[in-house]
Amino acid sequence: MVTVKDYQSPVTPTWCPGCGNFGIHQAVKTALAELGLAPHQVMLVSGIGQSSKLPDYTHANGYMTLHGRAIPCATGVKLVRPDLKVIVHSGDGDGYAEGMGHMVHAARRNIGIVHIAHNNQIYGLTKGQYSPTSAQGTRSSTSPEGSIDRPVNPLLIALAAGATFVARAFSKNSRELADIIKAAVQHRGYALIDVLQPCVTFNRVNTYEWYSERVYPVSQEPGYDPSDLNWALRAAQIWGDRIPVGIFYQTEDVPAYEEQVPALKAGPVGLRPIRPLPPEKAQALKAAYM
Amino acid sequence: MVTVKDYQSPVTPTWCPGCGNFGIHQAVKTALAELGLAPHQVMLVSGIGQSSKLPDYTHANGYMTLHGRAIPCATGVKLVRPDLKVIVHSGDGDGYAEGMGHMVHAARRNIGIVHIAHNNQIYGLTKGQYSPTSAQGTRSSTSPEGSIDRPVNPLLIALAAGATFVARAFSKNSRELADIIKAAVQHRGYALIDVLQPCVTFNRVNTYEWYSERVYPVSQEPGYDPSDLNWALRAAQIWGDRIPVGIFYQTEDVPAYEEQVPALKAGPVGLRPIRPLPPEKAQALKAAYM
Amino acid sequence: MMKNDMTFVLGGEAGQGVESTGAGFALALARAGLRVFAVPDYRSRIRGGHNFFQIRAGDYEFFSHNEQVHLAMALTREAVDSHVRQLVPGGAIVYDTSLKVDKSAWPDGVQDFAMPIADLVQGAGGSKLMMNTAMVGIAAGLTGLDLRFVEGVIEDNFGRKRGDSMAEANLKVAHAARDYARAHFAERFPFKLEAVDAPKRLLIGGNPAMSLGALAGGIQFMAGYPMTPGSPILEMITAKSAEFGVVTKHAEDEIAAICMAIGAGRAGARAATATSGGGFSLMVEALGLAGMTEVPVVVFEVQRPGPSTGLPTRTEQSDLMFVLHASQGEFPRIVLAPGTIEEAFRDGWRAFNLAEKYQCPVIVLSDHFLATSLQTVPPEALDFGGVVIDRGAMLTPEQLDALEGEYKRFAFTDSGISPWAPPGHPKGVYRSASDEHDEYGSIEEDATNRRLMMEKRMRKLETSRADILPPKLYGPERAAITFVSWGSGYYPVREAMRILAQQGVSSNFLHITDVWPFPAQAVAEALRGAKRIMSVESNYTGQMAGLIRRETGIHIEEQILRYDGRPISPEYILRGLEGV
Amino acid sequence: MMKNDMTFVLGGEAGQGVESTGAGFALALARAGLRVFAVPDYRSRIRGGHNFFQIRAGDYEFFSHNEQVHLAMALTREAVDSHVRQLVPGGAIVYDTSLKVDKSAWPDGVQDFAMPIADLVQGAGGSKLMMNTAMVGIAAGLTGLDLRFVEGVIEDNFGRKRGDSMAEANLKVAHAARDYARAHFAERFPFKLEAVDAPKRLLIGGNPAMSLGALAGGIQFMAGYPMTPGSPILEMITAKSAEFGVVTKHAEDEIAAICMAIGAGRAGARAATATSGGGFSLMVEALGLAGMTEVPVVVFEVQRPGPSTGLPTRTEQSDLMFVLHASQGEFPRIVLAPGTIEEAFRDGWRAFNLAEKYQCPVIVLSDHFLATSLQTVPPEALDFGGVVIDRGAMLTPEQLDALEGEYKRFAFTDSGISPWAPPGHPKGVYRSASDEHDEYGSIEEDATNRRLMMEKRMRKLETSRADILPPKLYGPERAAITFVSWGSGYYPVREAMRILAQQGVSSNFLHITDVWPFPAQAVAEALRGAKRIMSVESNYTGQMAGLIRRETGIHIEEQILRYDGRPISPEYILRGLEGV
Ligand SMILES: Cc1ncc(C[n+]2csc(CCOP(=O)(O)OP(=O)(O)O)c2C)c(N)n1
Ligand SMILES: Cc1ncc(C[n+]2csc(CCOP(=O)(O)OP(=O)(O)O)c2C)c(N)n1
Ligand code: SF4
Ligand code: SF4
Ligand SMILES: [Mg+2]
Ligand SMILES: [Mg+2]
Repeated sequence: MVTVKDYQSPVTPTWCPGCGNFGIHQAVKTALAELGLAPHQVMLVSGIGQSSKLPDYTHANGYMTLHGRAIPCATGVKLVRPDLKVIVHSGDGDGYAEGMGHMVHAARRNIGIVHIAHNNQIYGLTKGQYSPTSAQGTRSSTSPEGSIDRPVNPLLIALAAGATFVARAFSKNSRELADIIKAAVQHRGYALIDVLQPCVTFNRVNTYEWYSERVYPVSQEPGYDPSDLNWALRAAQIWGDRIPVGIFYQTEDVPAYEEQVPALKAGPVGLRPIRPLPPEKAQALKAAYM
Repeated sequence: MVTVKDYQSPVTPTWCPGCGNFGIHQAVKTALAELGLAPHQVMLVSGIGQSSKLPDYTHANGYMTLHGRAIPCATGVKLVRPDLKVIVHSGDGDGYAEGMGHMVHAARRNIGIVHIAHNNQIYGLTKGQYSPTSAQGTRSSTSPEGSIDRPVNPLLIALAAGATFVARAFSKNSRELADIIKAAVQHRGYALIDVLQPCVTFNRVNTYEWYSERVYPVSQEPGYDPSDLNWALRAAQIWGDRIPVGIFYQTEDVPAYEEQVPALKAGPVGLRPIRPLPPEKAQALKAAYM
Repeated sequence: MMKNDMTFVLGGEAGQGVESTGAGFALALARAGLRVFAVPDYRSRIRGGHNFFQIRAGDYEFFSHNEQVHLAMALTREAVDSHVRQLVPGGAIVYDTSLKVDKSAWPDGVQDFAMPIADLVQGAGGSKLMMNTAMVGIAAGLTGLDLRFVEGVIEDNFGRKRGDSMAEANLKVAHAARDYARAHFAERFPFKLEAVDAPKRLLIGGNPAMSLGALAGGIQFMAGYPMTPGSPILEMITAKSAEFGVVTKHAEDEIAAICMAIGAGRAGARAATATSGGGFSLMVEALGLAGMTEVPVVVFEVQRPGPSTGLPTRTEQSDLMFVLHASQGEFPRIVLAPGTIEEAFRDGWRAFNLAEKYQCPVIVLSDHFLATSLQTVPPEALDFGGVVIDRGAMLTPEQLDALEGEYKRFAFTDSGISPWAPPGHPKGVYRSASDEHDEYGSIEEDATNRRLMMEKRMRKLETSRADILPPKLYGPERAAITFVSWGSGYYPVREAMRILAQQGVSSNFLHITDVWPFPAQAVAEALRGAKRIMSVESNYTGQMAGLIRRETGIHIEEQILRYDGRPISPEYILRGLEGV
Repeated sequence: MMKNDMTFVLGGEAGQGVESTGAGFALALARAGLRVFAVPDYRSRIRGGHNFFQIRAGDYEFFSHNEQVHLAMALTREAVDSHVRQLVPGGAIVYDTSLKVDKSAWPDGVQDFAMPIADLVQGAGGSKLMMNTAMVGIAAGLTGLDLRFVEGVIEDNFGRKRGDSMAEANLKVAHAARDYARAHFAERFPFKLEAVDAPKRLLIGGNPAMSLGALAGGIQFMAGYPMTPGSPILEMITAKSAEFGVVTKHAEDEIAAICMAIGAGRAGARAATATSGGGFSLMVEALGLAGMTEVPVVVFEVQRPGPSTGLPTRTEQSDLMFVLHASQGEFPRIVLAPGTIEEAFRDGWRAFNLAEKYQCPVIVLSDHFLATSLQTVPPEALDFGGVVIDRGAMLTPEQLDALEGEYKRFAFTDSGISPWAPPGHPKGVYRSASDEHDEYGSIEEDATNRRLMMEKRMRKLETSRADILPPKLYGPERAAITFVSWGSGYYPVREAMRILAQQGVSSNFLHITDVWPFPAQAVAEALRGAKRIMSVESNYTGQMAGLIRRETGIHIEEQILRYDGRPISPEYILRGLEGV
């Protein structure tokens, strides 16, 4: 039986004490263990940022790639090894600034990866610049008089892009988050989980308290129906004094990208043994040029 | 008085006879002339593709930049010269594949540029690969067994990203398109116009006939209310046997990015004369390090 | 009369089928047993403008196209004007009598073969689009080539694709045109072709040869984003995707394309991407990711003239220094620059072996000229039999079973190569980071670890020298002139040597194909004692000459450079020899 | 007793204020009239780990940090362990008595200055965060430095920012700590500091100096994306944005950042971006856009160790060859590599002149060491008075009024420079394309036009040589050893020379700052006749040495290279001299 301890890495996290990333880390390990997945069946792919150090602290296949590029790297993994569970960890700068285009395309493809966005509404690793999810007016070293850009709504974008699983969670509620992660890992296709993650060092506005006062289950919204895109599009717009968390939208009716790739019909191409071509095949290839 | 002829460039378009780009070209020139804008007050910025050759065929400030990068280039123009009317021309590959991230960020910023997407649902210049807007199942050299990716819905994405002006038009209806362009140029902030543009050479599905049979004014939709985001989010999902065209959403309540930049309060920085700093200023700068 | 030694050019607008018809004719000539070297020349537009396709055919060994045209077939007025100037004395220009042509500037000795081609086509029941088929019929008629070779190609092309009626109509047009030309002009045309009995040859270009090489090398994944002239590689492999078990992906951009390939490589698959310089520019950051995390990945970079968008459909070799130094910091990479069809095929599969053996990015640097020129080669040029699969230090499940302790993905070794585990084995679980890391793959900032890791990685470059092919010396050991070139410079240089030899001038040629790690010693030895060294490159700054100087100290002062986007011809080299 | 010649190190965890306190203390020393060279050393994490800040102070001319520490102040056990080893005999380590320290491996002659620091802080009514203030007080107490310099800095920092109570508390802590140290340990501590009467100096690093240079140069636009160590430039200019009329934009990524800057440049503004190597990798494609469309743009590239993410908070000079060749194809670019504060300031404004004069991208290549080290310089080092604004061939409205015929934006000229019109004038309307284009800016594929355009553009590089500063030779004309280095190599080399001179060894130093177009002739002349050439670089492959060989033929075989992410110290050079 797989346990959380199996995911224990020898490396001690360098996150600040109290950082919201700890809750996410715990939830991921819990979810995977509870799903009975062993570390070698999982690949964690991340970008660069505080959030993206998570694979270093986890005993599992892990790939810490480039700022903003976790999704395409993960897509490559999934397309040759669809047998692996592939989970992306990104930050809000990483995933929603540098990586925004990739997210939209991953969503419309419905590629089978779970995208966990550690959304602390700030650039943590580079010391506190405002991020795409920072509220308008945020003061930071790159916006000393307050940011002008209106924040991006990642849930709304994901829905508009065709994502088939869209959720929000709060890192402090690690148990709920674990459950959402479990649902996402079992989901068919791309799943976005936007996680509200306090950065205790650089974000003095969106604190544990700030979030705690506001979050409530999205299922409490009148007419809760995560199978209804239009319902979800409306629910995703709620943000302010009250912030709904939970699964906003989910459909299993859309096949995952990797299910539809002709070359994958015979199984993961990454497991195909590589041998020189048989002479008939070679001859057939040449014949087209004679 | 400015006339369409003022926008006449000595260069003959290299587009295929019958290409939908001609209709867009005509509409742009008509709109600008009717707005009384002279060529030197306008900057056309494009990426790379068939669509992006438009500035070459137009007598106006024109900058044909890189595939997918028209929006950030145009943003740079606008941020130093907000007095210029800045119009982006992009293709569906250019704008919605390579350039998707920039579009989302331009929309949330509400930067004052008009983004005209020549959406022929195909890669024209590179000879017919499927594009982000190609219907699922499109056969092309990069999808010989039919594309798997579900098409992106640019209107929905733009709305989700916070665009304050979202429209669709059909290149054949050049007059309607010109009117929409006029509205967009006068709009405060980012305006997306997705133009259905037949590619007579590589897209044998989405032809003039195909579009003509389907398009109808979005204003005919029940409850038409372009000031209502949720209405627009629903209308933007209509696509198939019937394709609405017109202005889906518009609000003038959001200030344009450039209106809010502190350094622009004193006028376009690009027009500020450049001179060595007066000694007091230099001294003040140094003082911080003593 | 001259037999089996001539050059055709077929010119017209984009959209008139110049390239496909030209390629078909070239194949007909190849099937007639002739050697062929064919060069397409087209603009970055879909309709209109002026395109042409040039075919050199002969029954003797030659190496490239040349500048002398014997028969020009013009579909437009512009084609007449531009090609009539290239004609040799006695050469002829064919065009429809309806074209209003100004002959005042025509060179002496050029024959005017205006014919009622449109009428012929119509008379044979063909459509306007079959003007080019008529041209091929006329070429057969004038040169005496047996029409059955042309017929065979028409049947292959149309018979299969568009139903018999198209094939039939084209065949009729070809016949009518052949007959007319034979009847009215053939006698006056001094250049003749005759089928020869020769071993069967392939007619192929560098892009397909490289693609076949990649398939032969067992490629499992390719992602790309369309960009001329690199995308045909993606398209060709995509066409074989299901049959050969290769997942291919038209990605949203080049960054995604290479990242997907690197992800696939990280997952243990043979993965590649294909692009041109502009796309490669976007891949630069991820190249370093592969270098740092020691993930094998192959990048096929087919050069075109820059800077920036440049001339999308033309040729240049100006990305050499760029690919050698692309990405921040220092890491081992291998750069191969095949110059021939044989080499393109070979590097197509070899690149994967090298990438996996040395766990680093391998760039195969081709160019538009090599990629798109069609030429006849013996079937053995695509040496499928010689393909070797070497996955380097990839751990087998058995080896992983036997592993004790935590797996050190980045173990320090003398060779610099650390055994690597594909994911999926409980004992081969590891993390890797684009940050500097320790032997396990964890982020580590320690100075000593950093030094050792840098040295470990860079050692791989030295180790890889064992697999680097030295440059090849063609021609005599000693010669009056020693050419130095790389990649596709091969063709015109070899052809120039052949002409020089006929003129009694001895020359030899050092052809560099494996570019990095640079075979400095071999180059220095080969050039030592050369009388007069002359480098030949398709770029402005003489990049290979610079590299040679940096790596060997040898300063090549005489350089023949071309940077107008057109392939170097043998004549260009000969003029250059006089010029410099 | 030794006076006014010592090095401090303050070590602790990230989050303990090591860097800000260190910088404050350095400023106090500078205000005491001492010369200072201070180097921060920190990890890529926000809390925990081990950071330190090293300050060398003296009343004589020296050029860099060094490896000998006289007073180590340790906030953590790890800091004790790592810094105690650096101490000179007689040197002391200060730490809180509560830390459990293992002294078994301490070098001989080191003094143990454990003190009840936490208690002192508490006793003075301070908070835990003021341990570092206490350290500074202790340093003053031990060295005899007048506390008023420390007080001044505390008042400046806290008085303004956080209200008087913070300042008051810190002052109390500093006093208490100073008193305690003076009473109990000062007598035993042989290294003393005394304020000297010296002209006022600035304490500044390369990043701020360069930012001030850019402001002095009239920068109108900067876009960037955060990346250590380049982003402080964006942040500093953003802080002055409204006051100086500079629009700044934190963009969505580096591609957008440089494209915005190029767009602004196209619109006639002085525009720049700032980044490090990883961000620069993403800017490569757009660099070619600026090159092809002749748009002035300045890129501040502050290097850090690669490959890939590498060591984000450390130093290296390994992007030289990369920035020289980045982007497909060939186009003129200018690369400046300032090595000193003076040069950083100067290149901060000069880059804009060069970009506009030659209408091409200008890259200013700095590195973490130069960017973040703080040093004292005379106020004239930031030579605002010497700033010249030269916008090159930018057409005035009057010139545009007088223009006849259609404006040729890319007119062929002897210099390669074509007059350019900012948008907004009816006669200056033009289009420009990243494709090859004609004199008007329209897409054009013609071979002759292409050749002429390539030559026109590349001529600008030759023309620009007039503005390229030759390398500077420091030291005697002839010497036993000739050092060659570039950029921030300046500091340790100058310092090594000083030490060598004391040892009676003569050396001189060729410092290359303007890197491209390469001042080949000047370098060759300077090195001709050198007895023993020794290059010094912070990279693995000896990139500058390779460039010198390529451009001059001079082969520098002796190279001192460092690639562990730490700045080269004078001692490292001296060891290298023996080692090689
Ligand atoms: C291409 C590139 N640009 C910039 C950086 C520098 N960088 C590292 S992390 C980071 C942003 C961190 O913010 P976020 O993604 O929100 O992650 P967090 O640290 O907040 O978890 C940046 C800009 C980089 N490593 N690579
Ligand atoms: C970075 C980069 N990648 C690829 C290309 C090649 N390219 C030129 S146009 C084009 C796509 C054209 O499609 P689209 O944007 O839809 O424009 P269209 O031609 O259909 O108007 C591509 C991929 C390029 N020029 N630059
Ligand atoms: S800086 Fe913020 S995000 Fe980073 S580790 Fe600390 S608390 Fe977490
Ligand atoms: S290929 Fe298509 S998009 Fe391009 S010019 Fe022709 S019709 Fe227009
Ligand atoms: Mg963040
Ligand atoms: Mg298109």
